[in-house]
Amino acid sequence: MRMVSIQTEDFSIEHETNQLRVSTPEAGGIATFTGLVSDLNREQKIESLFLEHYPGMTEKQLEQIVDQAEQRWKLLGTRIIHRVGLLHPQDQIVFVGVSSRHRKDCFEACQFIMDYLKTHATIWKKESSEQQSEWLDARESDKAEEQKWK
Amino acid sequence: MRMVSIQTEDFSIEHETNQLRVSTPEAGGIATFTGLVSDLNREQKIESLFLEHYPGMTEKQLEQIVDQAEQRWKLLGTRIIHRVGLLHPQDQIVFVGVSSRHRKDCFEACQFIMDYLKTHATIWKKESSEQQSEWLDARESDKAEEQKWK
Amino acid sequence: MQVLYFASIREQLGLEAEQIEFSADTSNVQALIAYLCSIHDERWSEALGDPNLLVSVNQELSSLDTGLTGTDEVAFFPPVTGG
Amino acid sequence: MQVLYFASIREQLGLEAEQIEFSADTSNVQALIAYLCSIHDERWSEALGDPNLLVSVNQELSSLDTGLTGTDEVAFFPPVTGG
Repeated sequence: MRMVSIQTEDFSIEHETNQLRVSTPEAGGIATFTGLVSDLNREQKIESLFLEHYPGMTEKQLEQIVDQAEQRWKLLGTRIIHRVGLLHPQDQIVFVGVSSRHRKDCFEACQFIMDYLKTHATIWKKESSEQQSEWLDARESDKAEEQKWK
Repeated sequence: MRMVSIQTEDFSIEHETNQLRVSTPEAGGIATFTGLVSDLNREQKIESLFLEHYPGMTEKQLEQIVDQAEQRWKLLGTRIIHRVGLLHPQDQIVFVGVSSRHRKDCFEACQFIMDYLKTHATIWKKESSEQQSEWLDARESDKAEEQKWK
Repeated sequence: MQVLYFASIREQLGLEAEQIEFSADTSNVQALIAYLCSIHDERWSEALGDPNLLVSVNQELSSLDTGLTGTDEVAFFPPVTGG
Repeated sequence: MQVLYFASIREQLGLEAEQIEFSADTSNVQALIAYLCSIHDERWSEALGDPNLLVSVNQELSSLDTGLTGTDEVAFFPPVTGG
């Protein structure tokens, strides 16, 4: 069971984990990651974040990332939601939830999906502080996170 | 911000992650793990699970595990809930939620806490299937999971 | 001192807790085990002789040579299986 | 073929998408870039000359020598920053 959604609407982590529980009754655990809009970046107070994506390609890439995760770990269910549009500090940006028989598979697959999503999904962030509005640069640390799965 | 609870009542993952969001506004992410009662163990259909614990000692040990996690990673908030009493397949057993600025810290600390909880917290499971009722033995795989953090 | 039994050990002994008078015979964990076996039936020597048995003193994991005093809380239990 | 621009590239060019007639001048990605620079102002040579520029053809990440046909969808964008 998998679900991938790019949406402007907020999501409920309760709803998402319940979907995983109900659809995969043999699961022993669910690992999730929820990304939030931070209130600070490089010492600047963030006022808002605008997220743009490449409709169609992003969904396709996320499906491919789930394919890879399913080849590497024994997974039962995977749900990925990425929000786009205008967001503010503390808003939820991204959700990845993975259910499996064993917690090691859940944890590793969830982290793998987040690391690959960060470096592969065609989504871009523009950050606005009081001073300025600018498109963010890709982070070296995100590339390093991805490399560890090679 | 930390919270440790041993309780018979069920919990809401939405409530727990909201508590982490609200109390740690500088968080960039929240990693969670929810352990569920599986419907199968060693090829037998599970009817129920009874969890017993050592009141006082369990809470103390969980606090010590959080202390260790906070020494190893930069964490903002940690919430641990472990249920005890009579549970049934698909019921939630355990919740670990960790918020941090960076996702790597969240993921690693959440997995570390689960691995240590499995091998250190004074909680015991008695499993009932149609055939029998028996106290579970500690798993070698759980010891191996704990060892990797040494 | 207070002696507690948990999980399979508790079930095996049919006892949750007992109060033991502190004496020279209970000055460390090993001595306490020998004393408990001497005052109870063979279920105690079976349960407390299990090589996987764990023991805590005042809610800290301890070993056979951990010293005891009259106000200690000692607990015997099998390897943990929570999570 | 359909050419799309995203994020900072889109803003820099002030353009989201354009329709380009397929020809010998647009037979691969590198040729298409040269053609786009020739029909537009210097913003194109700046944006499409960025060494970090990424390109996809039919929604698959591609490279400068990826061949093109008249029905392809080509997109130019900066490194991704989602998550």
